Amino acid sequence: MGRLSVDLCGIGLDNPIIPASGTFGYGYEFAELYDINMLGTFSFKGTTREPRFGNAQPRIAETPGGMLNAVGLQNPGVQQVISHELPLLKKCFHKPVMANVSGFSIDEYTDVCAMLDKEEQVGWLEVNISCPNVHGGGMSFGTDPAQAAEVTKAVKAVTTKPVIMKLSPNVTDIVSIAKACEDAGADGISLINTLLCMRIDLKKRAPLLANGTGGLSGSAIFPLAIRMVYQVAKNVKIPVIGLGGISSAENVLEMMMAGAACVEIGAANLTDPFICRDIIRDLPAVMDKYSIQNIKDITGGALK
Amino acid sequence: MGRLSVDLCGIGLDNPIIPASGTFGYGYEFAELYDINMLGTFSFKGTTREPRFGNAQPRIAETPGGMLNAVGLQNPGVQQVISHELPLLKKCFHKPVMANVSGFSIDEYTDVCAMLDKEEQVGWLEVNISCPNVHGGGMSFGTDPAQAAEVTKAVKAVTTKPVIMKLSPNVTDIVSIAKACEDAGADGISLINTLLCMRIDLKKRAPLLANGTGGLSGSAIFPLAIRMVYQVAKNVKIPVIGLGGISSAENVLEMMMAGAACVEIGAANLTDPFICRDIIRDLPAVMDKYSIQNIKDITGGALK
Amino acid sequence: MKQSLFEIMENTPLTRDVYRMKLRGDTGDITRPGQFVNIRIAGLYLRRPVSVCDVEGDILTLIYKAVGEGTRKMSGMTAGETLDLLTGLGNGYDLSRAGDAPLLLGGGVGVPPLYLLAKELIRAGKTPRVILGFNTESEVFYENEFRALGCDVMVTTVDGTYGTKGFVTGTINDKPYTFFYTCGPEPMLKAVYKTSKTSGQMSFERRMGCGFGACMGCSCKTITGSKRICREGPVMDKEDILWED
Amino acid sequence: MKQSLFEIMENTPLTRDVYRMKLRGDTGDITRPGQFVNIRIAGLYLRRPVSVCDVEGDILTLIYKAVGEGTRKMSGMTAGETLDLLTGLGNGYDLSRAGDAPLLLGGGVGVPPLYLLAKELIRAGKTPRVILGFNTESEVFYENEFRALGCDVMVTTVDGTYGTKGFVTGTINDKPYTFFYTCGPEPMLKAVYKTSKTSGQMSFERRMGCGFGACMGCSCKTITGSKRICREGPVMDKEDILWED
Ligand SMILES: Cc1cc2nc3c(=O)[nH]c(=O)nc-3n(C[C@H](O)[C@H](O)[C@H](O)COP(=O)(O)OP(=O)(O)OC[C@H]3O[C@@H](n4cnc5c(N)ncnc54)[C@H](O)[C@@H]3O)c2cc1C
Ligand SMILES: Cc1cc2nc3c(=O)[nH]c(=O)nc-3n(C[C@H](O)[C@H](O)[C@H](O)COP(=O)(O)OP(=O)(O)OC[C@H]3O[C@@H](n4cnc5c(N)ncnc54)[C@H](O)[C@@H]3O)c2cc1C
Ligand SMILES: Cc1cc2nc3c(=O)[nH]c(=O)nc-3n(C[C@H](O)[C@H](O)[C@H](O)COP(=O)(O)O)c2cc1C
Ligand SMILES: Cc1cc2nc3c(=O)[nH]c(=O)nc-3n(C[C@H](O)[C@H](O)[C@H](O)COP(=O)(O)O)c2cc1C
Ligand code: FES
Ligand code: FES
Repeated sequence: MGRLSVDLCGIGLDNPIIPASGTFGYGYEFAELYDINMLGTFSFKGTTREPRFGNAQPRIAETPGGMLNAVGLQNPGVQQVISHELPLLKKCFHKPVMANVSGFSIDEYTDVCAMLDKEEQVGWLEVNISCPNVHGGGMSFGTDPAQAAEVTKAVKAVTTKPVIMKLSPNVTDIVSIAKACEDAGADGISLINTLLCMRIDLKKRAPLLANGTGGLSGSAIFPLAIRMVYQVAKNVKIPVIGLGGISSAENVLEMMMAGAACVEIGAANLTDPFICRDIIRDLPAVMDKYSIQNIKDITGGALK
Repeated sequence: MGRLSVDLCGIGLDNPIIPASGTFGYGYEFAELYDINMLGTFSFKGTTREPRFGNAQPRIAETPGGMLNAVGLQNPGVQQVISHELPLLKKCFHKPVMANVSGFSIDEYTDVCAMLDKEEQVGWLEVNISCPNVHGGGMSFGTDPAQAAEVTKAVKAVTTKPVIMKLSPNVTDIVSIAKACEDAGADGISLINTLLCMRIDLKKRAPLLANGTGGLSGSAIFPLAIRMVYQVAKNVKIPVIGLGGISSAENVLEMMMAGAACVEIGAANLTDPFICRDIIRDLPAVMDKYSIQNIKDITGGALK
Repeated sequence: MKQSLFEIMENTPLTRDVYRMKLRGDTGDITRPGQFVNIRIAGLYLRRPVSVCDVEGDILTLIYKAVGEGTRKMSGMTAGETLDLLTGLGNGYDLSRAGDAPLLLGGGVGVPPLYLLAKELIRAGKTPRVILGFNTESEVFYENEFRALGCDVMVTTVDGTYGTKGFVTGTINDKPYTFFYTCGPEPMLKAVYKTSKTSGQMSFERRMGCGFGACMGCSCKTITGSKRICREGPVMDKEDILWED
Repeated sequence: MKQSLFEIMENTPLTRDVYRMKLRGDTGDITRPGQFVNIRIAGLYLRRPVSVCDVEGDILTLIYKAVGEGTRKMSGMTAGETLDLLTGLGNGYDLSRAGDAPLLLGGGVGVPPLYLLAKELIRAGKTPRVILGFNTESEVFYENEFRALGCDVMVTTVDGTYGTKGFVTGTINDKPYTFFYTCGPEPMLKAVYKTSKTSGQMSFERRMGCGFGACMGCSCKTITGSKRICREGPVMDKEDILWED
């Protein structure tokens, strides 16, 4: 047990660094760059029941200190993930992995989770509830406590693995959503997903992204993530994974002091593919600077 | 009527550039730097019934691409504003000015608005509803459509000047708030106010701001403001003032294409005191680049 | 793929807004013409993708047009400054399909990647015919450089102020060719697709999140399924292309 | 207040992490010792406030400690680079209150603004006594510069490795003085407030949004009401101070 080790829902992690879903594929592209077994774990690309191509082009835009994406959950579908991606993943990564699941109906969530539940390497299910509920009026599951609780309960019923509910920041009251998930049996909470934003193409006088809006990630959302993690950690007992704009060892400490048991790193992997390796390398020296012996001791250190 | 002129609730502006409340004082500090009569107008510091010192120190923090403030509505109170600040303002600014009003109860809003209604130089009342309702459970007036409508109605009853409701971005559904204000009689909508965020001091292991959370402004929130202005402009008929992270002539055009009739500029004044003057100077050339003859024609150009 | 620092050796304008930048660094991962690098620019979040125009030992040549914030910042950089590059990105052109008489069609800043391609084809004993298309005389660049390699070069301008008037596709079938390689704006690629009489490869552009296959930002639909422009592309076989509109 | 570009002439370390930067530019708005400038640093949103240490013609001297991102970036800058400065900020020290025997008390990077103050006092025919406090020998700077002005200089270090062991307040009342001027960390200011036997002026630091009075970010409560450290300060009269905790 090193200085960096932490626990996430009963599974030990060598360190709190977890590449975030949608920015690390199924790991094998990054395994060409460095030994990804140094990571705590990683969360693979959001998986749906059917294969999805995702949204039309363009899907990416730059913003001050961040980027918008409207990829639209492109993925090969859960069957192909199990038959094709997980075997490739297994070759380069030998720890429990986090399976990120998306859905547009309760049924889709439970179908996908039930299938991934059978996969030995899956350590945790991370359930992304920022998609619109196509059977429930199109409002995102993650913007209503009752719907968030419903997804949580349904998923818990089909798996014995720890269930981490991933929350959207596009809400008035993040604490009420987190508490609803906790009360419905969630084993953990991860936040934040991207912030709904837009850019406009001045030449075309139309939204830059084909989809109109896109999700903001990157440094710009870091202070928003800190606020939400702080508020949620103060009000729930289950572990919180903090993410949003992390790009340095200092950011990791700040997120953990705000209440995170561990952190995920998203967009920063895209602009600096070695960022997770470098943060793991930098952590001990930065911890020394702030007189931190074991990183797990700082979780929630700033909560009053 | 120049290429830059626009209309705001029946009052003509020479150009769409309006320094935002809380970043331009009562104008006279900036009047030492340049002739502020070149501005469309400006919105003066948020005014409450009683004088307020505001929050404890520190009140300011830096974030990637932006800043947090937790000034806490420091102002000398409406009586002092009328007796002391407005006469000073009048000496250096000769156009209708926008009066920004805050309150912690409906009564406070109506008292302040009724008093400012009598001031000849006040052209518009901009009603900031992001403060918590101390008589209504502490939830911000701006996060609930019914409360937002109540403030609007109450204020409309005590003034004949155009009432612009200034919305907070910390909500799940900005359109429902905007529509509630419109239905309650608002003459215009301005958005966005700051996004609730936090930074943590690694040395102290505590929130950096004495107040805990603070409001994010600056470039980082520009794409959030664009999204919200776009959504609101699509769904209301009254004029929308767009603000949040604007710092260039290009940003002004983008905000107007998203649906804004004119724009406010906040934090950018703090880091570059000449920014509004420079944007007004730059606009014609940038408009030429995008083949824009009259700026008012582009309002809502990107709405489909 | 490698991430490493390159030192700017030279950064000179070729036309009013097209610049050539020569950089020194670790070019080891650049294996094929048509690949690209992804450049970090201080103050901007995303990297900027630019095609490899030439590699000689540890000297990398890029040609870029200043169109927006990133490329404008690049145009102001001077020798001695360093840039953080991801190198060895993308599939690149497949030289083995060239046949005896390859045809290269470049439009505007689609011209640069064809230079290294032409060089490699000549090294392989072939003499490519090259058609370079521009809008107007003042925008023409690299005609002489292609000629110096020994290519059969023709220039077209839309307004006829230089070379042959018209688009590159106007003269594409004037002489026989065995295979074509092209890079340029999408309308040009479409025109080449329609007019060309042989098989060929075309290089595409997409807004990119990462440039190395991690984000699915650049996906496009093809006959054989979804592909990432940054990884399975930017070079696509004519037969595989599915025009989306 | 003015906004203008200054050119860095020199940027040299005085100790391990304290640097002196000399800049050339329009110093016309700097009228009093104790004023400060606000520096834009590429990549950071807010400017960074730093006291004026000296002005001679168009040469401005700043002394700053590399403590965080901004000051670390400054420490890596080299001669020839330019910086965007707001100048002429803050009220500055009031020389007219000095009396015959002014005492200057500086702690750490509170020392710099006292240099120009000492110079002006000497120009006005007074010989200030100066006590400079540091933690340890390796952190001491500017002792000789004050001596060269003709001041009566004493150095204290907390650990006693140089000069007199202890805090500046330990020796404050060793000799009589007519008025004191001080700048340093807040605990030191408090100690001076308590130990000093005359009236005086103290310079404060606050996190600033603008630095010129527009944002109310830097307000503090005083005996005579709310004041902005950036505008009615940073120099406050001893009599006006209200300690908040
Ligand atoms: C594989 C590939 C190879 C390229 N090779 C070259 C080359 O050799 N020479 C050259 O001049 N240009 C090339 N481009 C285009 C070049 O990447 C863009 O011109 C550049 O990114 C514009 O950046 P900017 O900051 O100046 O513009 P901005 O408009 O400010 O950029 C905003 C965002 O949009 C993206 N973007 C804008 N235009 C394009 C575009 N045409 N393609 C992809 N992304 C874009 C930027 O990367 C950035 O993320 C290539 C693009 C790709 C995808
Ligand atoms: C009127 C005034 C005069 C000053 N004069 C000097 C001087 O002559 N020499 C010197 O070394 N330092 C001086 N300081 C302190 C100096 O401003 C800070 O050390 C500097 O802003 C730190 O910036 P950073 O980016 O390195 O640190 P960070 O910690 O990365 O800065 C983060 C934010 O906090 C602010 N901040 C951090 N520390 C301070 C502080 N102590 N005071 C005010 N804001 C702070 C920064 O400005 C920035 O907005 C002065 C401060 C004030 C208010
Ligand atoms: C290109 C891209 C694709 C993403 N795809 C997913 C996804 O499939 N599932 C999910 O839960 N989150 C997805 N996200 C959100 C990230 O996992 C993360 O929550 C968000 O980007 C904020 O963190 P960051 O600022 O570190 O990127 C995606 C983000 C990006 C940038
Ligand atoms: C220091 C500061 C003080 C502010 N005070 C007020 C205020 O009194 N009333 C108000 O409606 N908005 C206030 N705001 C919000 C701004 O007017 C504006 O809505 C917000 O900062 C977003 O715009 P920007 O990114 O251009 O700053 C304040 C903002 C800042 C930075
Ligand atoms: S740009 Fe990220 S996958 Fe192609
Ligand atoms: S820092 Fe803005 S008023 Fe002082």
